[in-house]
Amino acid sequence: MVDLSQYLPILLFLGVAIAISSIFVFLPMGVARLTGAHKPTAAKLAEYECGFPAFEDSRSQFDVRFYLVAILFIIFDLEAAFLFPWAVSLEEIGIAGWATMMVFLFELIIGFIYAWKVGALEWE
Amino acid sequence: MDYGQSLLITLPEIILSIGGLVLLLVAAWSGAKATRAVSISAVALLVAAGVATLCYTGDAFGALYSGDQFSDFGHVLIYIAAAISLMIAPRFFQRAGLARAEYPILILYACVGMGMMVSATDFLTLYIGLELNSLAAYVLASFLRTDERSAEAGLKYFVLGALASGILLFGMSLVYGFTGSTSFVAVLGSLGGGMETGALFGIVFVLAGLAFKISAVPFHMWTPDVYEGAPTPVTAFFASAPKVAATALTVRVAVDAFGTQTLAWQQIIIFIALASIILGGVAAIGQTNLKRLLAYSSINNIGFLLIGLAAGTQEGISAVLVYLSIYVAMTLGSFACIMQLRGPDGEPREELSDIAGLSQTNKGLALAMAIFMFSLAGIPPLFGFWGKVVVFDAAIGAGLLPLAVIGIAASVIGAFYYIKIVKLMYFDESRTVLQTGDGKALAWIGAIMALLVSPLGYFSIPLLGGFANNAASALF
Amino acid sequence: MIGIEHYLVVSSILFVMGVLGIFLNRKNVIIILMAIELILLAVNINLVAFSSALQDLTGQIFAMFVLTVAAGEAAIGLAILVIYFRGRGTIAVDDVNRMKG
Amino acid sequence: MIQIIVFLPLLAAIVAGLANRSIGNVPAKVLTTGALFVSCALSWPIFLAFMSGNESAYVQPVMTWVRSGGFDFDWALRVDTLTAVMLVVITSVSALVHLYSWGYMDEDPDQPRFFAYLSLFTFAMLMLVTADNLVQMFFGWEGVGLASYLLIGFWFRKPSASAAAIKAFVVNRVGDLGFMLGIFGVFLVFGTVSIPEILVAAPDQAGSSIGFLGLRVDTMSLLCILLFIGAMGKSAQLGLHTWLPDAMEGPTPVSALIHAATMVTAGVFMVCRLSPLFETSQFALNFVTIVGATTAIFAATIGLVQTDIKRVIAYSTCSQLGYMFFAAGVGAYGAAMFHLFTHAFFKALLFLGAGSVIHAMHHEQDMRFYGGLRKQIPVTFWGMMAGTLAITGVGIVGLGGFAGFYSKDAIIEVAFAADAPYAGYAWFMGVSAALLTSFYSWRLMFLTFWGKPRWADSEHIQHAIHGHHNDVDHATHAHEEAAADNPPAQEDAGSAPHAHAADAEQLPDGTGGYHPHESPLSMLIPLIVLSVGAVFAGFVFHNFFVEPETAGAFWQGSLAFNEPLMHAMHEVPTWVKWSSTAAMLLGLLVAALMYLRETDAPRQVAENLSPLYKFLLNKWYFDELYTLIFVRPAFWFGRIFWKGGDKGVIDRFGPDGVANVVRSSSGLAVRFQSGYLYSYALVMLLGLVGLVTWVMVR
Repeated sequence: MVDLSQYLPILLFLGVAIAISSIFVFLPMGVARLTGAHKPTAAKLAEYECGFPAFEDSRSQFDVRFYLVAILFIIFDLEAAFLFPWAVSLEEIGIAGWATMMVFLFELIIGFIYAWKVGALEWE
Repeated sequence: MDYGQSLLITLPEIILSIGGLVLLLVAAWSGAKATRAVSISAVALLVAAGVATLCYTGDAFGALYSGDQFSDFGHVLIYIAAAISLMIAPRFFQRAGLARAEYPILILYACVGMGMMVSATDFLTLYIGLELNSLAAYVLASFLRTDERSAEAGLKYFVLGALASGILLFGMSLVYGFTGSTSFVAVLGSLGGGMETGALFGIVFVLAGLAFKISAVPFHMWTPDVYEGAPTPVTAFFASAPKVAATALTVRVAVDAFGTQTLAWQQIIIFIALASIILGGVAAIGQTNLKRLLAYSSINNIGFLLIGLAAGTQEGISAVLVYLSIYVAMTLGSFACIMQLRGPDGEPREELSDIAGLSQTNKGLALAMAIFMFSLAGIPPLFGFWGKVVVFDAAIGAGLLPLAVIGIAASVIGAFYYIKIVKLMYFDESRTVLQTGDGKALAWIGAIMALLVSPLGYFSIPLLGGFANNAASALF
Repeated sequence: MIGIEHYLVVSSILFVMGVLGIFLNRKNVIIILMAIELILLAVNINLVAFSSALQDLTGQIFAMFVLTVAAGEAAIGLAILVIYFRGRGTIAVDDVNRMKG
Repeated sequence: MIQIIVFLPLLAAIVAGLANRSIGNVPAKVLTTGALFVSCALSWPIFLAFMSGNESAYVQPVMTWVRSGGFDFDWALRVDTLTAVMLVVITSVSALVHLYSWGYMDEDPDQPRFFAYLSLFTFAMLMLVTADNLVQMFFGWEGVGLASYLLIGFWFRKPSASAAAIKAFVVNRVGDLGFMLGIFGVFLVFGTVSIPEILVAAPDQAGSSIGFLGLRVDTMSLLCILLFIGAMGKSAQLGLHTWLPDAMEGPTPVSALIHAATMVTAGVFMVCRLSPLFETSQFALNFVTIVGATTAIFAATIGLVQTDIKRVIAYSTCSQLGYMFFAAGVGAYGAAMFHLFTHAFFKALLFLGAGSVIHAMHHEQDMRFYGGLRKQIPVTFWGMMAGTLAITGVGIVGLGGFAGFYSKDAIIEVAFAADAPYAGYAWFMGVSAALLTSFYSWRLMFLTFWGKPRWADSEHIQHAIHGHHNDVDHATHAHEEAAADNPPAQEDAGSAPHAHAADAEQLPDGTGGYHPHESPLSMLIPLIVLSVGAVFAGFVFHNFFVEPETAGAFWQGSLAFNEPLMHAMHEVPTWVKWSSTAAMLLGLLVAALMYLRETDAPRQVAENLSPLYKFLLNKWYFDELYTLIFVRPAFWFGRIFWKGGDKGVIDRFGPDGVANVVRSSSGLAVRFQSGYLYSYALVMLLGLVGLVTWVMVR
């Protein structure tokens, strides 16, 4: 198939690159370990946050209701993406295209009604 | 373009969609009270859609959708399987306290998707159908909201399913890019004049994505977990209707879109067929959960199905359809049997040890179960044997003798655990107090399916074989 | 001149990143959802690029559908995640292994 | 008509066998016995027609069997004189045995099965004798072997009966292998298995040779000897005789039908049927002569010391079969068939008589516990007497005598007259065996019917006395006990104290209060009918079978009838004619002396000639020899193959190996299914990458 030999220089280059980069990474670590002092304390290990001690876990949880709203938003928002090309090309697709979009919107409305009726839109 | 004609040809999907929307509103207003009525209406809609399928044939919306005999066969089989999944469900959800009207509606939407899958003659339709089915399926898997396992099943199914459809889509985009079209006919023509590497990549990616849907090795990993975690009626549904749709879709894509590059996919199909047969058989041996075991069993059976596809001939496709029909009956029957197992407090029991000594407590159930197991194992007097016969016959006819030989040898591994179940039921002492029988519907469905796969099933060969042949001839 | 192959490379990189995001990430299921979006994004780039190269609108229409489906998928994924979180109190990927074997 | 004769027993066997207990004992018995009597009634006219010369040989096709290139033959029933003779022998004896079994098996719980087996046997035997080709003959051959196996093991709960059945089957396999190879060889040489075609073609092949592994042997000798090995197995000739005495574990009617009158004579029949073939090989004939003559004397010597009444008769059968074979060997096939014919009657009679005695003595088979039964069971006594007179060949030269007088003496004379190489040996052995035959036959009579009752010590009699009234099922019970007691007593006879007393045959007198009862009418009628046969068969039929002037016409070429030889038989010196009579008288005298007058003599003889006595008692150590040469090495080999070959290699790499691989790979697959999303995704991706790689590098 492909003549792999022409890739040989690249392979060599890759090898050299890996070797050199490893040296840059591991050499300082080794030097530091051999020369520096290694005395960890609780204060040293604590994460740094704007000069204050951390108040809480950085990944705080959102209320699940945000997610519910987000879900509904994604759906009804993105369907609108269809409206742009439709609106632009309405001249060409004619009555059939118009009717199709109306059906589509009607379906969305039914979905919306369902969500409303089931209570998905209520915050409490 | 004749819209009226197109709309008539897509009538089954339209019926189900509109019916589904109406039922959704009904469900929104009357809540759980209407569950029963909604279920019955859903079954009625499926029947209507089935009739509508058979009424009109032809291509719709350009070459996006085809209502040929192949799709008719798929539609009817899917609707039957879905209807049965609806019928076996109510008692289960009632006991779980989650009898909701959304279950039949989701099944209907899944059916819309599956109908589009079997009729798709364009990658666009294919994708929409597949996703419509998948999205409904993700929700169905996690339908038992209070059950952690159900939620986990839904999550796993969703993540892996999304990954698979990503792979599929990527493949489709490559195929589109390198052939210049998403239509099966155009792709077939373009590939006939030679193939670029990109298109080959595309084919592999598409097949991998579809292999996930039919849970063939190595894209099967989700199957055991989802089957175990999903509510049992949903598992029964997963194991039947979507299998039919995905298999039919794979067949159509392989033949209609990639038919001029058979060599490109035949070996892949052979590999995943054998891998599925062997892994499905081997891994099932270590299982203790009945649903999980049936998941591996379905993987195993998919392997046999793919042997028919690997043959690539009309006989092979016909064999696939025959096998599918028998498989659907066997698998729905098995689940109908499993759903009848209940503990003293009415909670579902699905461990292997629970069926020990079943023949002493419920002779009929044990007999039906034994029939399904022997049939799944392909032991001769039962109808399951016929499916394997036609598949292997087609493979040999296509010159794939080694494949058939290995497949037959590997089927022995599978026979082991099927027979183990029978042994448990008939020769072991019962260890758990078991309540069996759960409503007439389950018993009736179990009995009817048992009758279908019993040796009596052989009487249906002329009919079933004829339909399958017609359907397969539509692809060639 | 930026040709079709450049788009392909970009989309391939995005695709691989998405796939890697699914199985290298062991912390949070939300990240998996993002990775899936990344994959679909890669596909969309592909489709649009091909559409442009082929002078054929199908690809762009396909991309619209993918976009829509991706939205639906994300919504359902989030919904399932919510259910899962309510049951288990965690969405760490490492904890999603009640069922195995 | 011939179809009815052959297939009626099969029909009866199928109905009785399949219906088994659901139709009850009596219908099964009526059906099978009726079928046999019909067959019998139809057989005699055929035989008589052949006697009168009104009938000539014909073949009745039944249906196509094999059409495969040159391998081409049908199911067909051949009827000629030879077949007709066998037909009447088989159907008559079988019918009588069926009838006899009504009484003998009366208390058995499994009667339909028994009668079905008997009828099945009869069918197979009829198939054998009516065969028109060797394959059909082989079918019958195996059929009788199967029926024999089933009937020997009829009381399968007795371990000894099962063992005997297996032994009979296995030993017969050896012979059958020879027969099969013979058939293969015949097909190879002649290109056909049709008997008439073979016999026509045989003379052309005389003297040709056939090569095998660089060895060149005479074709006809090889074929004949292979076929004769089959005959040896079925007819219990020296070397393959060991199964016959053990076969006495079966019910006595079975012994009478199969192991005396019919099946064991199949070998003789086969040699006679193929006599033109055998005539082409002097070597094979010599072999037949030597084996026959040696068996005659060998079996007779063992018969001298047996104490089990049935075994005495069994060895007697063996010996008489030897006579038939050496008669065939020297070329007197007619004489062989004649002896077969008469022997069937008197030997069946003796067996049925013995069965009647056993019945009377409550299943005691040991003659040492008999004595003085003459008055108790007179009909049986007179029947046995007729049989003994027939077998010992009582008669006066020139005037006439009992059946054996005609047939056996004809054989002895023809052996003298023949100029075959080993005829002299055969003659000498024949006369000697006649002496021994006379001795053991009369010994049997004297021990059983004369002297004082010695019943008291028999465990069977004890059992009968104590348990007679409350033990309803005592017959079957007794069978099982017989199994437990008798064979060990037999084998340990030299050493155990019980047997020492037996050596002397001097047990304390006493009836033990037991009253033997005469058998029921169903058992006596066959005895009477057979007695008539034993007395008159020789006198009536000898003209047809052996007389040089008439027999040739009778046989119609169905066997190689040697008319000059038969003439020569009449020309033998007078002393020769008297020699066998003298031998008979001498045997009678010695037996009378030892068992009627000097009842202590047998013990003294046994003590004085202890090594010889033990040698005979242990049947020339044949069983031991076989155990040493064949059985042990076979077991040893078997064990090697079982442990090393089967378990070590086949099981280990086959079923067990596969099972282990499957189990461990199942564990692996299950562990792979870790439950983690990312590993699932990884597997999918690896699969995808693998597939892509595969299609790229392909």
